Amino acid sequence: MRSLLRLLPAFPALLLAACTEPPNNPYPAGQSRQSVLYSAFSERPKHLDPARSYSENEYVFIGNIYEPALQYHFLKRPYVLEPLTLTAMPQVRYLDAQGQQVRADGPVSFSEYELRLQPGIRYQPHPAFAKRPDGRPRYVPMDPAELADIERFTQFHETGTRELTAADYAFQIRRLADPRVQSPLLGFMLDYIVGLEALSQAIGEEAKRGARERFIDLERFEFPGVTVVDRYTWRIRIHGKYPQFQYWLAMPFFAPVPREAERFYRQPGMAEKNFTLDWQPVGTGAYYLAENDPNRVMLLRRNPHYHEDYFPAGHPDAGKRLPMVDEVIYSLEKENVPYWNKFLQGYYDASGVSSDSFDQAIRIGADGNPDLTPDMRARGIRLSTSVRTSNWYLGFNMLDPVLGGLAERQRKLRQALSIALDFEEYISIFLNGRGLPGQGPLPPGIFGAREGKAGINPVVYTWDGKQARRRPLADARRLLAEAGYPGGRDARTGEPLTLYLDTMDSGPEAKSRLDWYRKQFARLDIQLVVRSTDYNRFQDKMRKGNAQMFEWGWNADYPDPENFLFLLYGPNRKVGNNGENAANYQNPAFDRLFEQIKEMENGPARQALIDEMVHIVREDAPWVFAYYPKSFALRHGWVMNAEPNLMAHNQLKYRRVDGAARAAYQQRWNRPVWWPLVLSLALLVTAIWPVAASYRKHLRAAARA
Amino acid sequence: MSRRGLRVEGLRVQISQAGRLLVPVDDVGFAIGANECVALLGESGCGKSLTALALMRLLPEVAQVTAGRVDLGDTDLLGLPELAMRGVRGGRLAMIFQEPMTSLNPVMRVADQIGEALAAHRGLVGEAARAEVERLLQAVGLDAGRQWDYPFQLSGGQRQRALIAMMLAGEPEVLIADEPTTALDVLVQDQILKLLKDLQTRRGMSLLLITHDLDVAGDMADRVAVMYAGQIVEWASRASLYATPRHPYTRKLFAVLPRPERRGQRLDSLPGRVPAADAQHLGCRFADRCPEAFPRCHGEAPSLLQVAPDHAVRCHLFFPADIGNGASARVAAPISPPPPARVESMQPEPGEPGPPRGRAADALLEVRDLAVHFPIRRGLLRRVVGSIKAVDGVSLSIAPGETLALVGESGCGKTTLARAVLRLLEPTAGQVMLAGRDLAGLRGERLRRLRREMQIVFQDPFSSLNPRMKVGAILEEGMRSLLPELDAQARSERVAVRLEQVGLPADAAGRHPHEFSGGQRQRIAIARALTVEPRLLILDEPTSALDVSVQAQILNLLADIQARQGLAYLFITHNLSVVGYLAQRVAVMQGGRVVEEGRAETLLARPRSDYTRRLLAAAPGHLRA
Amino acid sequence: MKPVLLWSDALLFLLMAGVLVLVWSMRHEDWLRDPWRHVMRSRIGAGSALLLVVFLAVGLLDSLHYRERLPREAGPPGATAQHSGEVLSALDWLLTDLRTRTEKTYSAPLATHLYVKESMKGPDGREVRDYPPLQYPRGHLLGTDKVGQDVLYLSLKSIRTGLLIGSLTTLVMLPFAITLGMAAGYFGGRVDDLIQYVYTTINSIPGVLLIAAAVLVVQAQIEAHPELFDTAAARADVRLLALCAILGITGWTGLARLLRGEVLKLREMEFVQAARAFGVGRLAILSRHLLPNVMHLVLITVVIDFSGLVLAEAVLSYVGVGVDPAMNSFGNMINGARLELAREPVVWWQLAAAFVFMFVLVLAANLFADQVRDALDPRMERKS
Amino acid sequence: MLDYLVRRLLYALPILLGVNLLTFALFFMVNTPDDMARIHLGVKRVTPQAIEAWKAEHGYDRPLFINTQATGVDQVTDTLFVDKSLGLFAFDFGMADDGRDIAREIKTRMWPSLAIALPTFLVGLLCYVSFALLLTFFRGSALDRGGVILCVALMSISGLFYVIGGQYLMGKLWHWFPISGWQPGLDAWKFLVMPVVVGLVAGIGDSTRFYRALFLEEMGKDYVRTARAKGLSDLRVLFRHVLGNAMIPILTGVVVVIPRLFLGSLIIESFFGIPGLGSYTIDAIQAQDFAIVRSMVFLGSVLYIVGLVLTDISYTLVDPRVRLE
Repeated sequence: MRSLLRLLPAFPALLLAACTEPPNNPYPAGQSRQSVLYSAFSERPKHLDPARSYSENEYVFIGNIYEPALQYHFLKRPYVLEPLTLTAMPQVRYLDAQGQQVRADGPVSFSEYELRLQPGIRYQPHPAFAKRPDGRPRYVPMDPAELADIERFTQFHETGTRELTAADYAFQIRRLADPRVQSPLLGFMLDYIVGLEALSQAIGEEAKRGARERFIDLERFEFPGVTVVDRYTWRIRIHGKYPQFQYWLAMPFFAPVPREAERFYRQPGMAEKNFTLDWQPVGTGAYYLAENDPNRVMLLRRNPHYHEDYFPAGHPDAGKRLPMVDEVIYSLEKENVPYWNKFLQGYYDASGVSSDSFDQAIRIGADGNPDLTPDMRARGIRLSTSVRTSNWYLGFNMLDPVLGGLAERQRKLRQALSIALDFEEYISIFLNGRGLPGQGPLPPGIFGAREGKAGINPVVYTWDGKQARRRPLADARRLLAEAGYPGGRDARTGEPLTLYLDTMDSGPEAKSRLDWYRKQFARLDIQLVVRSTDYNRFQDKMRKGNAQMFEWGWNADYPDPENFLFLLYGPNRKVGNNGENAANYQNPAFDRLFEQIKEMENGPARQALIDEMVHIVREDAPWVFAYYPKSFALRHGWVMNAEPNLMAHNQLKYRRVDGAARAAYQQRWNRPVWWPLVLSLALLVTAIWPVAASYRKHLRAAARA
Repeated sequence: MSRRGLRVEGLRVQISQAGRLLVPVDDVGFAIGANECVALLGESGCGKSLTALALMRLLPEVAQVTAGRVDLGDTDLLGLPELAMRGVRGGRLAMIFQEPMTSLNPVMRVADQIGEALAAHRGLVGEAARAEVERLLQAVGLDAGRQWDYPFQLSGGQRQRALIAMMLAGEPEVLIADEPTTALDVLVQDQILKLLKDLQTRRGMSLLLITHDLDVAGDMADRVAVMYAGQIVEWASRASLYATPRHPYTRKLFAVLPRPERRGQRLDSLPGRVPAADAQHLGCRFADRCPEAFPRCHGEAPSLLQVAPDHAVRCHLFFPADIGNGASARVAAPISPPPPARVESMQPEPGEPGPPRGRAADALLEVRDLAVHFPIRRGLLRRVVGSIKAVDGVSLSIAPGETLALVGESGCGKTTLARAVLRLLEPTAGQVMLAGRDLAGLRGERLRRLRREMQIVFQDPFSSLNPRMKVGAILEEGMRSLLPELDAQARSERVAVRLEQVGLPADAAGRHPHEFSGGQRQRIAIARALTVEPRLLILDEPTSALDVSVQAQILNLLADIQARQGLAYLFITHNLSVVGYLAQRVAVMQGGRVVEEGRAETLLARPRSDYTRRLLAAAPGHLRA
Repeated sequence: MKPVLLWSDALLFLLMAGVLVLVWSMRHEDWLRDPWRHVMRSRIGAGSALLLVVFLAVGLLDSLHYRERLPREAGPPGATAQHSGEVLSALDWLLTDLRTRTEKTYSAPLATHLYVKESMKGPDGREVRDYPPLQYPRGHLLGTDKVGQDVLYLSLKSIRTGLLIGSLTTLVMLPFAITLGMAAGYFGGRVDDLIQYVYTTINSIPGVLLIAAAVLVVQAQIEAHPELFDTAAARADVRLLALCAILGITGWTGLARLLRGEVLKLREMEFVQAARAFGVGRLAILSRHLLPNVMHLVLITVVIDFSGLVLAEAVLSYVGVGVDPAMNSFGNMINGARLELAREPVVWWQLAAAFVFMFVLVLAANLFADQVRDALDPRMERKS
Repeated sequence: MLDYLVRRLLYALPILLGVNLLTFALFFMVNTPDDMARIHLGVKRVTPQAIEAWKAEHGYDRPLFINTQATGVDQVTDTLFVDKSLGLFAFDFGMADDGRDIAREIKTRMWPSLAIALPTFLVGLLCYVSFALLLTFFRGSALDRGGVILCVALMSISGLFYVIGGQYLMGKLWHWFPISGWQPGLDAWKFLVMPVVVGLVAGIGDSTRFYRALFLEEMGKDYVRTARAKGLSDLRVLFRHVLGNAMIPILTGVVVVIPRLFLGSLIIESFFGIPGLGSYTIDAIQAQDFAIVRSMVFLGSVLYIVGLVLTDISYTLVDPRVRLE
């Protein structure tokens, strides 16, 4: 009792604080007013080293810190590349085996890209560049005593900068080959960049002799693949013709990394304190990583030495000096329930739309396309929708005896299932309409994907004049019967057909999705057994090929049809070659066409070949083309220039924010409700009174009954 | 000067529990003058403790006082509000309890516990309090240094002294002592009783002594009130009560006491059990068990009548004589203790030449230099640094059919010796010869067969029988283990015989131990021991947990068995009067050694060792004998 | 129809049979019979016992599994009778209409319309987005979940999981606790040290980690040979049994320590010394004298642990190491419901249903446990 | 005292060894080093060489317990078990498999966990003991019966409901506190109050019942009767005598928990987005980062043993009869 009384005086103080700032504002007082962007990340970024990082949630950061040679134009659709740190797009020269220049359609064995750098681009302030008065690097070699009492990276007080040079770009390509960096792209680029394999072996040998983490001067090694012509020019030589190589140049793999940084980080004692390039990036981009705590917050601050960069033409903000926002704060938000609530309270500037919060945010307008609900509109929130350049499919294991192989029986079974799985219903229940039913392997917005009547998959849909109509269930039953399973029972043995779906999804959503699949197969009286496992077992099954049906998807690395069709290219088989062709689909005709379009430029010729390939795949139906996801993004009124650009990752510099509007919104939508607190206190006090009364009666009582 | 002392009239306490209405204290009245000691005498379950708690108003929640009046001096205690009563409790009216080992707060120093009382009643704190505490400790015979000790560092006697000091802090007019020495040894008991007597006289305090021991009451009290089943059945001055006890129950209490002079005779016994607290009583509560009961006793409840200036009795045998002439009119059958029934073939009278007492030749049990040492381990490697010598070189022997009493205070090693003889624990040295065969070397099956020869009966009837087994199964366990040749039928026959032999109904085999009284359970324990027809029975304080009347029944039973089956007894006890009555030879133990051994009569009359002399002197009631 | 006996069904019926046999053999032992009569006499005791019996009935009904025979004419003539892959239970048969009358997605309790707007043809043929009418208006007492299944049906099916976890775990835990606990108490010395070493080691590993690691191990084994479990129900069943076994193996230390302390006290009691004086063997003493005198502790712990285990299942399912996601359980319901609470307008009935059912089950168990503890408490016995 | 501590240390070694053995066995029955490599590389194009390189770099290329190729003593020492657990005994946890230093991670993430666990523990203990004393003081009254029924009801509700309900009411509806998140330093209190209140309410039922049973048992003891016979007031008897003696059983359950407080609570931290140690180990298990799992389980066991030793020592403070020999 007495302990509760002691807590009472604390409550008035709390009430006072509420008037000025909404009590539930998670950020320091007054910060909402400044030029700051609030966003969140759900998964801890594991690697920020441009050579090693290859996942979406890490590109959000290094995309804005590092500046590769090229970038996607912010406004143009379909996506097109433009120079970022170059004076002009790279020139390509084709050479024959002896290194003599030849014409594009001649016997090309090498292609050489020459890139010229803009002068005057400088790095972010970083201790690696700090110099002592006599010019020697301040922190190299690192005095162990000084390092001992440095706990956080920001305690390296002295920083410096340096102009970006071509050697930095060359140095990064050499780092790709360093086995200690374990770059995921190394295996892929070995076939293209000349001499990369030899370089990798050489560095590997050197690394074995002596401490693995010590500094090795990569520039000592002989490496024909990349030559630095002069301070601002360098050439990259690759085997054969590979037009898509320029897309790779726009990715962080080919961003510049200064030699001083490698020298600075690879010193003894640095790794134990997490001072490594993998955790503390150094780049020339618009922002640098000011605070790096992967369990709580990642803070990007404006790079004071950022080169002149202006908003592209054709937009109200054209000509403005970039970047326009001082700081971007990413808070860790593991669960999407709190994320959505905080977005509505104005503590996050933008948010996706989960299937649970869909009805609250989106309603379908009269014209049939999605629009904001009145509640959202009242809050001044804006919606932007875009079809993502990725696809999602239900794959059949082509090596499976029951439904694999190109034979007639299995093909008809797969076609029957393609018709029976009603992905329109799936999209409306689980994605709330945010997706287009899949017609083929290429999502819209990628060269070669056709729209409207020409784009439908005749095996599954018919065109009723205005839109694609899924074929009736009867067609599926007929195909099933022709496949030898009339009414879902094996014609010969009468056994019910049982198919197995392998999945690794065990989250809260899993139960309802798996029940839905069972319901779909039941429409053809086919028993579906779902085998849900963890990530490892699922990968094992896929590698050994003993999964029967599985769900998979692919996000485009770059906007080229090759990046999707290679998923069905025979030699890329999962079983045996551990490639990305998960269905182990092998169709010689398809493979021959793929090798042709791989090196063609976009044009009508390439379009014709792609149409033929898509037709083959639709007939063989190794996949049920489920859907192409559409992404809905919501953002508050005070955030400008946040149009979705799925390819580019350096969009932060184009954002603009109105702090005052945000603070006002927060104030309006977070008025605290105090009556429950007052009520509970009152209840507490009234409860004390009877207790005291009965005690007093006890004291006065005499012994006689 | 306000009248001093305590007056209680018509006190009635009621307990309502699980639908049943119990009246453990009914119409109790007595008075204690200043500087007077009154003893409230009664067997367990007669309501004496509850009466004391009622006076202190410390009854448990389920009980309340429903009638009666209690006046401390001129204060009506029952009418006081709880707050005021708190001032009286521990102040003018104080109380000490039976279990000194658990009555002190184990985690507080003695000085603090006494200081609390001083602060509560005399407002003494700090230095003044410390001085007063030292004075109080001196008054109760504890040296001042003891005040900083914790209770676990004091012996039983010292704790009782500390408790007394605590209660004296409030300078009480009346001190209630609820069986203060029952849990103590004879020597310590004597000191505590002398201390109470001395305090009472020096401080002019009234003392209400609650006890079940006639001798203690005899030593201490000026007047004695005898309670039975919640009522005072007789009160009188000590002289008058001990000279001419009038109420049949009181007379029975005297008759059942084992005395050396009654050796060889059967003790008078009191059949039946104390009536349950919720029983409805029409007539006299003792009627069912009273040898002189007649119809009126059952029909009409007698009231407490003054039959002499210093004697009152609640019994229809007496008429209220006018106080003047002091004679008490008697009615109907004269009451005289029944002639001592001869026990048929009791073992030979003392003094008669019994079978030649060969020392070793035909001794049933021969113990030579038996020693049991418990190692004390200390330090990191648990090295042995010393040992507690519980039994340190004991030699004794028992002839067939003979009873050897083993006497000594608690902690002298008598129970350890018994356990060592029975090989329930391994002796460190020495030999145990049973009927000529040395037990030391035996192991496993050969040891098990010898176990048939000797058995044991324990002290606490409540923990010596497995509560979860039926009596029949308990009795059969011995036979099933040691007489495997018997089949189920033979075993159940033997069970019936044994039950009949110890005076229990045959249907007892089907019931569980908790349905029997303490006395009946001890009979079951004896029956269990007899099922395997042992030749030696070790009795570890078999009667000290029982009321006197029940103790008599057990002693008679043991005497009959020994007479009929010629069993030898190793009778362990600290009660010298029982030794005098039952044992032929006595061995006195102290600190793990036998300090004196010899025939019972000679040893009790002319003890040779100083320790035995002090033991005999301390035994209550010997002054009057 | 072809009856199917899952492992958990067999064990549950084995446990029920065991309890009945125990009660039958103990009916004469009044030291056992009186306390139960005492429990039944009190209002709370009888009420909670009745509730538990109702839950048990639902659980047992749900444990009689069978597979429906497929209609003959669907298959080709002459083929042997075939049975559907889906395993149903007697409870399913009883609640057939609840099970089959599913909706498209969420619907509020006793609602007439779906809870979610759908784009459909309006009366004038125009595309309009409104609440479509339910197929079974007012047919769902507690509404439907995301995939349209009836929440009342899901709750009733979850009872069996809760009961199984509560009871089978004790079936695994008891032998460990009793043998090791009593051995440590009675034999002492090296045996005591060894047993104490084992349970200190098990206790020192944080609980959830041990269970999580063990469940993952079992999952790996289930994956390693899928041929053993043909139906989805069998796979979920084995994972449930594994969870019970793991909870049992890691949960016995509390009761073991309790029994060790009690046996240390009982060993010095005189009726045990008397038995030793008769040369009765150590095992006989343990079984005849010590075990009956600790049974009250075992019974009390079993009943108290039951409610603890039902609550633990919910937490484990949240962490992802609980029962199979496809199996109906309170944990899975709460897990799913958590997301629904974030919706606007909020979907509250699945969370409410899980809360009410679980609260009533655990409250009944706790109240019953209190009555049993008071009835079996030895101190009470001494007074009678 | 020193003898006691040294002996407890010697007892702790076999236990820690046992714990280590169990962790290795359980972990490597589920995941093979190849799986671990694949998860950590976790990218689209994983080549077999990359897996071998990762395993070599992190030392998982050696056999688990017995190395058949090596000879003599190497058979036992040149194994994964010895290599990975020697460092533990020197509390050198080394690098996690995903490259971050474990000790640093623990040091930074323990403060938020402690910031929630400690107040919940202390305020909780204070409230539960006070509430139990209140019920004991009015034992048998209507308040006591009502209190007991309330406790049984609160005890029957799963912890998850308290967290979900608390977050929904205090965070979403009444806007009192930020729903989730964390700020270091002083203004962390805004993120602390809700989880602590939820933790408190969740624990009321169970703990109060336990403490009430303890106090009622002490009330029946002889020394309480003596204290009342001395004329002390009910409050003094309750606080000075009953509470003094009840501290021994209370400490038994309470002290052993203290060292593990900074390991945080899994549920509270994941629901309220607190960057504590609560989910560190479970995430490591799911991400199959073995370096973290072995370190955290080892740390958990050491803390449990420290807890046991602290409990013994706390006895000597409360109970004069207990001496550490």
